[in-house]
Amino acid sequence: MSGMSRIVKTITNVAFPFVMIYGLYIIARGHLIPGGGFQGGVVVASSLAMVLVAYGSIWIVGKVKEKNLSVLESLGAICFIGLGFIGVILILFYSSFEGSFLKNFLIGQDTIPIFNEIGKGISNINTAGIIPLMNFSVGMIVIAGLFVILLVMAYATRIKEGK
Amino acid sequence: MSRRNLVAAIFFAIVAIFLVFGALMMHPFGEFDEEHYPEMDQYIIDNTQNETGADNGVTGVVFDYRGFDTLGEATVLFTAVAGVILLFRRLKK
Amino acid sequence: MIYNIPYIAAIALILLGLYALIFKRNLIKIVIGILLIENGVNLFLITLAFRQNSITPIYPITGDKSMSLPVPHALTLTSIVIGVCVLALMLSLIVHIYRHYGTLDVRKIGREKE
Amino acid sequence: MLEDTMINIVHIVVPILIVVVSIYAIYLKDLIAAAIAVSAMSLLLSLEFYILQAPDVAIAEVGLGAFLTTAILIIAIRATKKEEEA
Repeated sequence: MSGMSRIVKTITNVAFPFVMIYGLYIIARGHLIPGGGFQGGVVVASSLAMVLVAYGSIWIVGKVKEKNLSVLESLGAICFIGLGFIGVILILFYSSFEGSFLKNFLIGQDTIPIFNEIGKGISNINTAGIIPLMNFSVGMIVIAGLFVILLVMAYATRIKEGK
Repeated sequence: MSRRNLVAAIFFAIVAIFLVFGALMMHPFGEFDEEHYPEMDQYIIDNTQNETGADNGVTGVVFDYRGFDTLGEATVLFTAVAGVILLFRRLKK
Repeated sequence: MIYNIPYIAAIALILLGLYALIFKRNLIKIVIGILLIENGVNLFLITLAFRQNSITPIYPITGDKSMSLPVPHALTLTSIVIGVCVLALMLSLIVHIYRHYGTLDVRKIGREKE
Repeated sequence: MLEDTMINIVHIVVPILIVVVSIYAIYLKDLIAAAIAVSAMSLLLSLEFYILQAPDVAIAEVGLGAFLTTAILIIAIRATKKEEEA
């Protein structure tokens, strides 16, 4: 789809940063307020889709390579599974550790001495162990996946010009 | 009305009757008596701040108590992206 | 009886989706029917999670109110994301079917080459 | 007291509106109009989720259901026919 008129492009330029920062805020504070990885990723993907509709898919494909988005999605999945397996691997080093897959190993521990004190004053942002890290990895998966789906479908069914 | 539409209409009527009776026989909206008391949810509500450290109970359930569900959901999203790219690969150029 | 209205709305959504799935012949209308069934099931799960005079399951709690149940919320969250993935795959297949057969009518697909 | 009465009225009105809009989504012959009806149905459904004390699900539904579903549906309808025959 080719681009839309000048009014739509101007309003998209104004509204795009606010929507994107709101989505990242939802991801970062997902364990304290309503939100999380899925919801924030969906909001960020909505802002990217707004740019896609306003400027046209041919312009976007010139700027963003599809392979880079695939790398981002794979990175998110590897982070998620890796965080799950750390809970199993820690059994080998600490014999008194009761671990399992997807074990929340950062909560209620004293092996890393100062970790739970970081960010105590800033409205308790570091209270949930590995849940914020999992929010970030799931957010990466959702952003890259939904944007790749929209981009590939819009570019493959574009209206061919001069035909 | 052909024979196929007649059979489909009969099937639709049977399913509709069962679903409507099921909706009318549910327990009243928003009230839980002793028979339907949600023990598992009450345990999660009472303990989610001690066991997971998250204030938001839904995030605690999604990423800690039911982490395998989230893993499966990520797998489904990955497979859907792979399927869409595979289907439109030939049409791109 | 009057307070069972969300249950009845969920059942009505499921029945409307089933009607579109059985009696419509356009493929995109069938996809819209599947969307309606999905939203009806989501509404049913959220309705089961509601408790009278409750707040959302987020601390801190104020007063002597109870919380609504968190597990159906998590299940619905997973279900919504999976629904969009399935929708994208179905529509990709429908675009391919239209390019191959030139129609979206269910009765005419597959009978052109005879 | 007034607040409880208002919430009860909203609990009755919003599901009826959801069912009416979904009937339009089935009935309309123009497929783009049907897609817009699905979008409106998702928006009202997210309002209903918010009243039923589930704001997490409401955020996800208003992003996915009312925006991305409509975008994917309109992309697919533009690549195929825009009218439903007979």
